[in-house]
Amino acid sequence: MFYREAGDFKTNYADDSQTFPIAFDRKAYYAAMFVAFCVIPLVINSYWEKSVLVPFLVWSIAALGLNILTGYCGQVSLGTGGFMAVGAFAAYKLMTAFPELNIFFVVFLSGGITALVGIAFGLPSLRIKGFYLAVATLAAQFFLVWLFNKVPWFYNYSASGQITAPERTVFGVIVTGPNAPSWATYLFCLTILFLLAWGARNLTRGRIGRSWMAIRDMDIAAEIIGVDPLKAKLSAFGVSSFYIGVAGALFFASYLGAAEVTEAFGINQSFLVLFMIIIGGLGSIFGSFAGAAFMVLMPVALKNLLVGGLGWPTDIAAHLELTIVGALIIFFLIVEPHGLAQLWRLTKEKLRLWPFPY
Amino acid sequence: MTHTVAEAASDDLEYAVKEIQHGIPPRVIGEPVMEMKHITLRFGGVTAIKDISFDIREGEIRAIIGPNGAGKSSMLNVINGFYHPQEGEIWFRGKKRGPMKPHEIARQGIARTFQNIALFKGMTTLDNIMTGRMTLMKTGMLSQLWWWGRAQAEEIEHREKVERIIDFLEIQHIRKTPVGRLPYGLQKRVELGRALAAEPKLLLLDEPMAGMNVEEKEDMCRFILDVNDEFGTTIALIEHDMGVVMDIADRVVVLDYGKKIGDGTPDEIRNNQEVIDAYLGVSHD
Amino acid sequence: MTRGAALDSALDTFPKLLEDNARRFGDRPANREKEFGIWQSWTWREVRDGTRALAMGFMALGLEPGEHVAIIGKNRPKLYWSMIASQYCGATPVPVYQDAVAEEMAFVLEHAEVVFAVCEDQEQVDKVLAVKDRLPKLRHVIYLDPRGLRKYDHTTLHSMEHVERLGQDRRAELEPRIDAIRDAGKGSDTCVMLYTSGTTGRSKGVVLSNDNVIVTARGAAQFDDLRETDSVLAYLPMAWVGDFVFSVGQAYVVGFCVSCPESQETMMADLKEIGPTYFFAPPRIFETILTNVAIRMEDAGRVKKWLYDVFMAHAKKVGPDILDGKPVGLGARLKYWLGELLIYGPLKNVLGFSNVRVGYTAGEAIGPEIFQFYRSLGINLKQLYGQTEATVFITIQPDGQVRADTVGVPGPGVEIRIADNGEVFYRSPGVFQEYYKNPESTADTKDAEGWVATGDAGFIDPESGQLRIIDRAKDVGKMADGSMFAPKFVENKLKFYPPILEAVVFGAGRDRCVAFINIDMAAVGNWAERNNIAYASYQELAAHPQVYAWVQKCIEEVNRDVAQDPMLSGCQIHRFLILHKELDADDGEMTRTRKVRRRIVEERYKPLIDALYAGEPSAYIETEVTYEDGRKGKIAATLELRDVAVFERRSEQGRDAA
Amino acid sequence: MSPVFLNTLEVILNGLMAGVMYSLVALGFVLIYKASGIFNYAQGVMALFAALTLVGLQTGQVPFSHLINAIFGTEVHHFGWELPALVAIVLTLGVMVIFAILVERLVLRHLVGQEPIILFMATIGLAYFMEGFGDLMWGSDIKKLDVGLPSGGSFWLEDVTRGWAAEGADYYGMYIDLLDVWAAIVATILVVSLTLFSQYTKTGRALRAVADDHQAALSVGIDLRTIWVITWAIAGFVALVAGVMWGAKSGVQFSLSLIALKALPVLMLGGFTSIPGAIVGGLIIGVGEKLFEYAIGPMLGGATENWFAYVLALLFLVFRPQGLFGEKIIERV
Repeated sequence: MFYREAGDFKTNYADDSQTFPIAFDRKAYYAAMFVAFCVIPLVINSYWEKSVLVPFLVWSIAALGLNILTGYCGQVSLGTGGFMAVGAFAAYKLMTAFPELNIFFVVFLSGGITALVGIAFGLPSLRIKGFYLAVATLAAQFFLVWLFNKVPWFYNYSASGQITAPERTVFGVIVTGPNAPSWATYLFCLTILFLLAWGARNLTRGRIGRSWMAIRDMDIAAEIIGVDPLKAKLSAFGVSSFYIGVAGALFFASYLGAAEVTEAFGINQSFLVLFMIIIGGLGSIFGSFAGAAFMVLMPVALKNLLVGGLGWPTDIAAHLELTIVGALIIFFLIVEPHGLAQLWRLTKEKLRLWPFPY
Repeated sequence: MTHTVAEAASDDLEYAVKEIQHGIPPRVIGEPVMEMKHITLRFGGVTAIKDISFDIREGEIRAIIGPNGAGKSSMLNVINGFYHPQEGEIWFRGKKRGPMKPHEIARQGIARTFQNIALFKGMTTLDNIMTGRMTLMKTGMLSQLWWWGRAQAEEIEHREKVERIIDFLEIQHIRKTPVGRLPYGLQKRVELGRALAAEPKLLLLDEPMAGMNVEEKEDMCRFILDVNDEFGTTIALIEHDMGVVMDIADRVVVLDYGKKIGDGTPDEIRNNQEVIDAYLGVSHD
Repeated sequence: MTRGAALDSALDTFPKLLEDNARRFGDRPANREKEFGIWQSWTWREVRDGTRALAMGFMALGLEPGEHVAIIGKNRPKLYWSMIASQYCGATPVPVYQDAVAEEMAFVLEHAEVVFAVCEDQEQVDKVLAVKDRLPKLRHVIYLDPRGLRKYDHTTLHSMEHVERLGQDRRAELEPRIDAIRDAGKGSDTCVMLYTSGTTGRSKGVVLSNDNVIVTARGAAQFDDLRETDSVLAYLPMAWVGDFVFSVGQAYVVGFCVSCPESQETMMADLKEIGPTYFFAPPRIFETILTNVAIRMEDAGRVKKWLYDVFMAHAKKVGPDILDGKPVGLGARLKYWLGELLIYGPLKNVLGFSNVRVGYTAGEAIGPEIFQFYRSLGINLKQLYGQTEATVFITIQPDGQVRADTVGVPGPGVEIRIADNGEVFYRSPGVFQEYYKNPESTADTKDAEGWVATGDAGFIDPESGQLRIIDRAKDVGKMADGSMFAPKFVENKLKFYPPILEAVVFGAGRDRCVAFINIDMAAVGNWAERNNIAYASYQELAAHPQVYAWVQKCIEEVNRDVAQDPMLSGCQIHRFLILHKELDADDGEMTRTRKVRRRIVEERYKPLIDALYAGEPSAYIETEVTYEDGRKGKIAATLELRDVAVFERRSEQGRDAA
Repeated sequence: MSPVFLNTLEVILNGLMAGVMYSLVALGFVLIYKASGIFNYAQGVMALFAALTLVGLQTGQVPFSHLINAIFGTEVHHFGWELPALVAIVLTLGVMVIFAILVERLVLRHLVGQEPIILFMATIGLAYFMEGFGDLMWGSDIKKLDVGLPSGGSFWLEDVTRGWAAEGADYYGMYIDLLDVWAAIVATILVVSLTLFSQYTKTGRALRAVADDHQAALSVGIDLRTIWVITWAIAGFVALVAGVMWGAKSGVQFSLSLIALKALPVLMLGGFTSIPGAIVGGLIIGVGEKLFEYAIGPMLGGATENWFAYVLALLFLVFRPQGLFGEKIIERV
């Protein structure tokens, strides 16, 4: 309905394969970016930061990461929580060992370390496929959490076994720990998310992305036409873990401020991220965002409704919330197994063809 | 303005040499590109291929035929390295081939299609064919991440080549359609496109006409001949439809129960008593 | 915008215009073509260089001034360049209908004595080579797309690239020669030769001079204020005068961009992508589009359909007035604006008409419903009246004075005269030079003072001052009782009904009229699907009783309408049948531009006509058909013949203006 | 015999007992996977739910009492009666059958033909739902489950084995929980009866037919939906048994649902489709993790049971991707 595409044609391949080939979409994207970068920081408050925006940003990064591995490369992983823990602990060790190191480097180095760990745990994927692999990734989840729990070096021998984020600044503004202003943590996470999302888009539209998708869609044929499964799978594990590691570092440093490994990075987080990409849409960058938004917003909304609105005890609300989340997930899978991204695509198609039905 | 017709004709002679360059030389069948020597392949106790030797020459269309279960598909899988024979030697372009993974063999210039279409269902026609050029693309992870510059330039360079193939196969209208939604005949064509995209030295086609109606078969035959003709690609194909094979192949190998029972031009095969018997034996098939 | 008059007069040939455009609009796009997934583009400078390179190649192959070059293929930039390249050599391009069967094409190539044939692809090369024996003057065949041509004998066959290379190799010698020919070129030189498809007999080669084309094109461009920022989609046959005048004449005079679609099948998609600002289509295409809109909207959800109905009804009421700048109430305007947002805008977008500033339809009468539909959407669709012999333009409708039943006022420099028998005559700068090698026909058509007979009967509408066309002059006949018989008038009315694609009405010299109907496969097929009517073929669908009933209803409505016309009330249809096959150009029943060849239809289906007049309930017919590949076959059918109600004139009700 | 040897023996025995429990849960997975190709993550939660229901029925709890109290401001908790264990078990079984029917009606039926991962995710959704639903229904406090099985260490075994150690050694005898022994016995009975069921009854043969080839099973007139209901009901029964055993041992609480995670490596080892695989795999994992924890655990800070089973299964699969009982896979194109 809103699309006016006549005359919006492509005269070269660069234009033809751009991320938003339709001018209208491009404008909408710029507008969204303007709001995200220039408007929200001005109006953000602590509640929105802590319960909606920053968790959304951080989970989006994690969802992007898992979507690369599962959605694009077809390797189901249940080790997301463990890999986030690697990112968080790497960030903690780096921050405490090298206080001078810029926080951006810390975050990206943490991602790098997680990538190496991810590649190591991805090695079995060369022999194991499908659910066997999914279960195998649980080994990473349990082993890593156990490791960070049992080896005091990781939490600098603190008595509680907790790690606490020291304050680090960007251009003199605190962005980590409990004293960081809302807008600063928000902008910090947003910037990193923006860069990573852009990178994810680039990786998935080119040679590497196609090698992932080929492995996903038909691994034997992919190998026969020249895709090296070793490189494809390990690069997916590496890149995916990098994203998840960064998410873990931000989750710890900017969002929680302090973390205890079994609580913050348990298996439930693995499932949470998996839900995000399934509900959002496998193999879709947009889906990662949509799924993260859905899974972050829905509990907040339910809680507001049940506890704030109806005044129920929190434990009953929590149980009801679990029930509703479970039911909604099933409902979603039945109604649109390809997720919100597909729903969005269909809606867009409808709008483009408006007033025609097809 | 005194340039006459006669002069124009002599100009033609003058440009005769160039003419040959621009018109393309007639099809020449050259030396063997691939030689299979005494190949034996076993699965556990079952012998799928027994002591088979034959060669494939540069520029020819070579057919491997035989009834179901004759070992044709296994043979193709041996050629592209998916199965490793227990005995025998494989020579490719004058060199004996050592143990190699399928993707390494693809890199050497062997591409193939599959009997039960093996397209990447979640990707578009364009992406499927682009994936066929995987072996020819080089940019690394960091360039890809940055995109602008090398990665994009490479992408565009290969897109241009792929678009030629799309044009050649007349599948422009489905360029951006996910292949899962395409009808069978078009999927077969896309798969041929994916194999062609690799610019192979040897193209293997596994029952390219299986499950097609007469019209689609005719189309596919035309494309196979055109590929061989326009690009000079060496083609080895498996078919159990004798009729089609006899029309388009230069030479034919006949397998039966894992053994070679005939090898020669279509005419020779037609008159080969052993082949006739084998086919009569399965004529109810 | 065109240049000053003084400059204009210096730019009197296409090579000169091209070089001037390359200087003035150097980096502006001149041609686009959808190929390999994107719109390949050429700037004016590139077009100039490409055209000159081709010209040198042609010259290297020995093309002489005054010779004829056939251009055969779909609309493609390089084929357009070949036309101008021929002119650079002093030769004349002869575009040929590419879908012509070998025999027709052979006649044109032979008659025009072409020396070169520039073909799009193997298919066209094959057609030319097939009749090579009959073309003793043909020296070279040049092709654009090399696919499948590798194994051909290349002694007189060349790829376009090769031709360019030949020219390039002798550039130093040839460049001055083409420049010299260009400089020597005059407005009175022959520009192009176009074969009319002609509703009767063999086609004739209409010779047009540079002045004919350039002066008319310039006049019409000024009339509609065309600018270099405009763009058109070239999708109509290159051999048709309209395409030459729009896509070459006006494009060169104004400097706008001409885009070529990827293929016939993707035309609508390409139209949407390009979104032209200047659009031309015969009524048939507008009709098809409207039919498609109706069919697609049938499947729309309830809300959408309701919105569509509400706003289209409103558009019908006020749309044309708003377009013509007439006063419209604020409420209606607001509602129209809302409609633009919700329905008209999206609809125009999906159809590719969002940017159309000037749209034309011509060639045949367009249904008032169809015409108003587009105008009510806010598309400035107008009518013009023209023919090949006039270099298209005879009359044009000015902005703001558009009507469905007239064809406009005389174009710039055109004079109109109506003869006593009602035939329309004109005299204009676009009047053709001659019919090639056919002085008798030339003399028959054009008199010594330059007046040309159009062959159409018409009159000047006293109310609007615009020309109104009734029918072909020779088709307007008398019935047995001496009353007026105008079959085209009735046929056009019939054709505006969705199930009817073509209609042929007979009745000259008879006491009453009967009709043959061709149903519209798209509309009727869709209707059949909707009503669960199974059918396997056109023939089966055409014979279906419900289809008959539907068509009968349409004809009765037309009869009721015709009955109101005092002059033509005798033209009501008394009986009809639905033909078992579509009238087809391959069978000679229609022209390539899809006009019915009445006489041939009459001859072929004589038994049917006799049966209709004899009052029989059914009739058997066997006809020979020609398939696309040239094979011939026979189809036979027994057709139902039906009676239709006829009406008396109701005196109390005035005749409908449409 | 040295105490070390005896201790090792004890560890192995305990491992076997634990292994039997793992097998039991794994069995539930295998049954469903074979019949419907669904990797049922909710198996553990089903055990929790069954155990909660059993306790609730046994003690006469009012279902949804917390929710009712929150909405209506009432104070209801118990009906005031208690049910005998056997009756409660039968009733719970009925609940599980109803549950199986609902799952088929509301979930599976609508997901026919979807990708395995989608089905897997649906069972995770199901797990979330049941977890919340069970808590809503019966409350989330830790409950004691007692169906009358003996528990506590076996003094007899302690006495007997104490004498085996070398004279003067610091050894007090072998400790084995009677409940574990009972659990092992019940599990064994269950496995044997399931095997008999699938071999010798018509329904059982239909189940196997479906597992081998869905299409073929359909074509001979087996109703797939009924089969699903039956398998889910059986899985519910298996879950109930597992829930009872585990619940009796360590109380009915959320962590009970985590036994599903214990069963996963067993599946990897034994294969998703093999019943003997599930049994042998369970035993291997049970013994393996206990031994590892006993021998190497202390050096690593303990609690290695959390991950050992996974790493073992992982390493095993890397070297033998077809699992314990699978045949070598010949890939085809």
